[in-house]
Amino acid sequence: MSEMKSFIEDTAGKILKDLSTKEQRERFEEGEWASSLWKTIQESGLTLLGIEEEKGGVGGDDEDVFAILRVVGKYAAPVPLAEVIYANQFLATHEGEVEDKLRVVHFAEESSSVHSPYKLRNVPYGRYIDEVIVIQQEGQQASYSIVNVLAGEIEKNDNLAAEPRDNLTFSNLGETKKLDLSFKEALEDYTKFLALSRVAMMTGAMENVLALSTFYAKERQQFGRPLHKFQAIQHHLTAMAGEVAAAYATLAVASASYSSDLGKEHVAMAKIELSANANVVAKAAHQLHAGIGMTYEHELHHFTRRLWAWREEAGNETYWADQLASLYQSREETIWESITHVKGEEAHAGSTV
Amino acid sequence: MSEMKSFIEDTAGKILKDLSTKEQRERFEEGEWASSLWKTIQESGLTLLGIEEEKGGVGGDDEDVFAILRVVGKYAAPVPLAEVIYANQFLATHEGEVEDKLRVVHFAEESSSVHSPYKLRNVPYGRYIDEVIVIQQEGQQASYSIVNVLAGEIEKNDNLAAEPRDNLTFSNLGETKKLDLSFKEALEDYTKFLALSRVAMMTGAMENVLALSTFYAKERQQFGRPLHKFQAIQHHLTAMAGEVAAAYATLAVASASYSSDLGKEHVAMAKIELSANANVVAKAAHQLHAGIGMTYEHELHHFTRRLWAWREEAGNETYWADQLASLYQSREETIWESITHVKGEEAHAGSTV
Amino acid sequence: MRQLQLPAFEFTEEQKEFRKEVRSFLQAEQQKGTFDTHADSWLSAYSEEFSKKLGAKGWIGITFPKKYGGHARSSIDRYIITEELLAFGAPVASHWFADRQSGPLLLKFGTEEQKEFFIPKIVKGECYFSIGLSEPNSGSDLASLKTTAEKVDGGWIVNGMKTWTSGAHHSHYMITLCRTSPQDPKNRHGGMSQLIIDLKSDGVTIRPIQFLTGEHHFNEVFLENVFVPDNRVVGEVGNGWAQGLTELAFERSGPERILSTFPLLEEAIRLLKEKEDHRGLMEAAKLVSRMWSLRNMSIGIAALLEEKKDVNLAAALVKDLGNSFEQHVAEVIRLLLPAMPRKHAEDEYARLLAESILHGPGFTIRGGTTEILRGIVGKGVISA
Amino acid sequence: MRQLQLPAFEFTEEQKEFRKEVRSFLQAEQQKGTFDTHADSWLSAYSEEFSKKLGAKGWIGITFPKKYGGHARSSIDRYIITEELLAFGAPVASHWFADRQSGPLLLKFGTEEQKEFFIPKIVKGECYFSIGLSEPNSGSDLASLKTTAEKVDGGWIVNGMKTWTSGAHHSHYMITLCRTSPQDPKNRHGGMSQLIIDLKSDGVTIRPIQFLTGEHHFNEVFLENVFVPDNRVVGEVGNGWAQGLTELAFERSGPERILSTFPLLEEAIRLLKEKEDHRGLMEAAKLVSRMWSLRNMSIGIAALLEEKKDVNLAAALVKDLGNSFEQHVAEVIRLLLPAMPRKHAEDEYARLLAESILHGPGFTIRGGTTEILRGIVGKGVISA
Repeated sequence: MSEMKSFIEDTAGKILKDLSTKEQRERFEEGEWASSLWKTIQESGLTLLGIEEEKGGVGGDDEDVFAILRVVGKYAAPVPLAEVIYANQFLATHEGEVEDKLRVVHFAEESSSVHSPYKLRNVPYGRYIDEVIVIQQEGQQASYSIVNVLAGEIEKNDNLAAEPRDNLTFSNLGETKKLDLSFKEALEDYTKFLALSRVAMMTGAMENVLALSTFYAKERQQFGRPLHKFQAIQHHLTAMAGEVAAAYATLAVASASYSSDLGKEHVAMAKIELSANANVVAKAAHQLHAGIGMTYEHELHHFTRRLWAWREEAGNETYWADQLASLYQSREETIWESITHVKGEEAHAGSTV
Repeated sequence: MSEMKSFIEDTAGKILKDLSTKEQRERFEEGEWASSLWKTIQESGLTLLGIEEEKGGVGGDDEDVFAILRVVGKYAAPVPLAEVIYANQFLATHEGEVEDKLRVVHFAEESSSVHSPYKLRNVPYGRYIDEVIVIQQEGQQASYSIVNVLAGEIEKNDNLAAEPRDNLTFSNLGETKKLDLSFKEALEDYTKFLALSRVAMMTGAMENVLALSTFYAKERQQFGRPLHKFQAIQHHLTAMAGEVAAAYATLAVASASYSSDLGKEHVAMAKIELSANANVVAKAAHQLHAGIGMTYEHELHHFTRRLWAWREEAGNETYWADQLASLYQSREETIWESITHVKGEEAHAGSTV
Repeated sequence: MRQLQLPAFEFTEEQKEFRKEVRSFLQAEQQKGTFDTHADSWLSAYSEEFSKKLGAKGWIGITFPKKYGGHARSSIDRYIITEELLAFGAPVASHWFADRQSGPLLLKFGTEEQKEFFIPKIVKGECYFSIGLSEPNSGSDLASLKTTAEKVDGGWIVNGMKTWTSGAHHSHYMITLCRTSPQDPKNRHGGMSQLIIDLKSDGVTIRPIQFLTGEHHFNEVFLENVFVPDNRVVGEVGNGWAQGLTELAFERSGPERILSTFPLLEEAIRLLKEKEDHRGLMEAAKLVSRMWSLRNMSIGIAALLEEKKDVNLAAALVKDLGNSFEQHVAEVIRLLLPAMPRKHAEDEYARLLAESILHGPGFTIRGGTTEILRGIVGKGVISA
Repeated sequence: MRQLQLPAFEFTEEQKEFRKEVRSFLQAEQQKGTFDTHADSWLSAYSEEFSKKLGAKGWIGITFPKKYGGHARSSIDRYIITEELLAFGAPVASHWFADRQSGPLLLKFGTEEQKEFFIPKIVKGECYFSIGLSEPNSGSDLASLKTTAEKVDGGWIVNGMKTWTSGAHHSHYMITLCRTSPQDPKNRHGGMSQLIIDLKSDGVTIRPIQFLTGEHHFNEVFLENVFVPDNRVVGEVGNGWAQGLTELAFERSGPERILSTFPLLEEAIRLLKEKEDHRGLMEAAKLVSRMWSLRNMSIGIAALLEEKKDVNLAAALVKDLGNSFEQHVAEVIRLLLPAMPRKHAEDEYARLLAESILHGPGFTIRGGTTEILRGIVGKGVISA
């Protein structure tokens, strides 16, 4: 964890609390790009996090990045910060330096014929971004090209939280550059990043769902008593608080180990956990809020719809459990050995010989 | 449903309430056969239910049989009534008449060589019965022989509820008679019967678990109020009551259709349901009873341990879901058509064309 | 516990034939493109045209007496119609409450004039009702209602506000529970009456409450000096609470408490069969088993209701278990067939998944929250 | 909510080496046949011989000061030992409470004489403690305790009865919460004190409470005019409630709230790998992910405790979630690998499944029921 973490966490918190308001999110859902919010984020340097200063970045490490993304989730900011950070990091790595633009990385579907147009599905914020870095398969290797979105056609498409996931079509992708990665490696790297981003964002969203619920349970009366005096309401609050604490611990461990050998396995477990518990939190909160929480008017749904959308993105429980099952099958060690990162002398801890 | 159903249900209820007491069940767990209970059951004719009078039975139909087995479960009677009824019905069908004995049907494992002993695993009440009707594979067909248990060796073995499921070994099985069924058909018929028996018995056990819980919630005070005034306790009671009502409805429908074309599919769904909900009821009851329900002294465990044991017997959820999945795959109709037993003119109700 | 012992009910051949007739009609309409299948269609899919078609078939108010245009058929026939409509996810929201609650209420407590005036129109699928119960600060505590009706010459002047009123923007009338005498702490449910308010009256303002999906099902209804003539009081003045309760059992245990997400389940099974995903079908089979079991309960209750038995406890249980099941369907299915759920997807599966998830929170809140139901049941079990 | 923000903790290389040392010892003992793996071993598997072996290794009271025979090592080292013992399902019930609660309590509140007398024996694995809290009519309402200690010359005379006392039939002492002044409705938790009762004293009668499995873990302890000398009062007279609470956070969030059924999970995964059951392993992977997540919480709390932070809220959450998880393991696994669960099966899987199911109800009851915990947490969340 870099020393600046709590400083930039506070900075981001202040910006987003002020600018990612309920009204801002509502305007966004009506089709208005959050330009001043994005401008402020850009000016604060957050889009260049995790990139060394000599490459045009502002420094910071994995933990800083995911700490900020938690804050993005907490305020349900309608901006593609995770995706832009990744794109900028990608260019810094592969081009050596980066200039800040509104861009995302996306993967072209395999082997389109030469004459058919290139279709990119579910591009985050496709209608608002300047550029897409399109990664394509080229033989054993991957290549990429930087494409101006204006050159393509946009078909609008939203996730459950009304976040743009647009389909873009390009007749050609222009000049390509080789990557020293296979297409699969490149895709896995992005999926891993996006998965932990969603974990961080869901952690933040859960935190705010709990805060909204706590507030409501204190304020609201029923049958002449404040809601929070009811055992059923206490149970809902406990269920939420439990998952918030679990999410925190999970995010902390997975971001600390993100770039280590354990990174992928931790991201897999973290995304399974957060995806599985997103609805534990959303359901309890809606039950606690009853009718009011089902209205567009109340902001609860800004967070619960994001939880429902994000749990499916970058692999849901099924996707990551599939990866883990293959991993378990491929190695000799016991689960206890994997969890503790210590190998015993015999193969089977917890099992007779 | 035969007219005698409610009469024999009452009769069985009286016998079992008087004789299948907590003390009787405890003596049974200590190794004492419930002989007077069994004698009374036999004398009442319950062991010959579902067999025509001319074949030595007392009449009655499927619904009568499963109605009585619900009562057996309700009083957790430590007797193999389901198994003996099936064995008697088997003999009535295949031998033309039946004399009442303590016997069960069991299936020999496939193709033992001529010289190796025959091993029967998990024979219900093996140590207490007189005879086993052993069904064996013989080419495409099945055959059976009636074996005196004294001729074999007994290795004692219990299920979670301390009901005997013994391993019996015989050096030979004596004279065999051909069946006009394949081994698979014979096994499926028995599994179907046993599965619905366990459904009926679990329904009865759940009923008593709810009754014990209701009693406790009324009697017991905590923090100066009766337990049932607490919302959490009301939730536990609701969870149990819901499953009891669902079990009743499920048992009613599955026993009414037991011998129809729908029989097997209904038994499959019924056993899935009861097995899945056994622990919903057991868990809620234990949570409600707290410490006292975990003691051997309190009789709650006579019922909850049976629920845990029976949910695994005659196929648990996994076994029957496997059967249903194959059934779905094998037929064209939609689920809605299967559930309603009405085929529409088009293939896909609930789906666009 | 006798109240939990539900019987098996077998549909007669005639009833099966009737089901087939309803289904064939729906299949034909679907093929013509009259409607798309939607999850939770009884709350969210409005079509006056479709309601009128159903009316023309005689399938609205089918149990109502012939003298008012009904068909005097059994509530089992009504059950069959309802099931088929929901399984197809057909647009039934317009006439839903008139058919389920308001019609039966008027037949039971209404005057001859009211029956003659309203029932024939309901039956034709031309006259829609909303239910005016909840108020902004009442939550689940309906005894705390504040909307008042004050006696004046020839009628009543109503003032107050109703909220969560489904379909008020489509309905012609609202059966409104009002306080006709001041609140009495000793009899919290006394002094309330049911008034039929013509939603086109002066003083009625309807404002949408946007659902979290952005859709419009619910409304706030403001009532400012609305005049309701004496002949639009339902039943007895002061007896509104008791009258309203009588229909609750039927409301709580109907197929709409089980089938809101059934279209998703059916579509998922179709896809799993296509993929020959045996393990996936096994998980789906468990959902089907649960649905079958809840349906057995629900039909058992319908059969007992036909015999005028008390089924309040069991009906509340169907609602509690059914609503959880409706939510659970989406949670299981999303793991079997991962997809990006989208409200406006062309892919039917992705759209039904989105509808099932977004409408999910409503299942356990509408018609009495889980918490309230469990309180009722808990007390019922203790005193049984 | 700051109290829910748990940090990542990384074990140092030295700590990993230490874990390896503990694990190698356990593997060797298991190979020698010293013990069989059991689910829920901290409640149910007693072995004085094994406890003494652990004592000889220096692994009981490892955090205790050297001056009393301890090793003054970190609570993280203790965490490692505990985890390994539970993952192996080793027989640790004999010394469990002395190591976890009574030792630390005496070190914090005890007199020098008490420390010198008890701690060295605890550390050797020779001196076992029980906790005398619950009483027959107290349930979760511990403030209603009725066991009294009356002041006499040179000590106290104790009368009353304790129940659910784990291991009293194996223990030498019981730390007993008694009422030393009459109940005051205004301060329900006042007037209580902790006394160390020698279980061999005159007037002590221990009767087994058979567990539902037939096993004997719990006891009723009858106290009839039991004399306790003044030097066996722990800490301050009247301060017993507060003293007892201090250790609760540690008790609530330890590995024993997560790992009670871990041996079953490990064995199941071994079998699924053997069968190459990919879909089964996928379900197991979700359980592993949950365990990992709860373990991250538990270790995060241990790290904060080492820094003397207040972790009461988060610790109660670990217990709530952990206990549910422990039960959930058996419910998932039984569907992946159907078997007839049996207490005395030779087949390890069938035996661990039986133990996990039969002990299951206890997980969410012991150490404060789910209902009580959720009340505590609910209040904590509201006031945070």
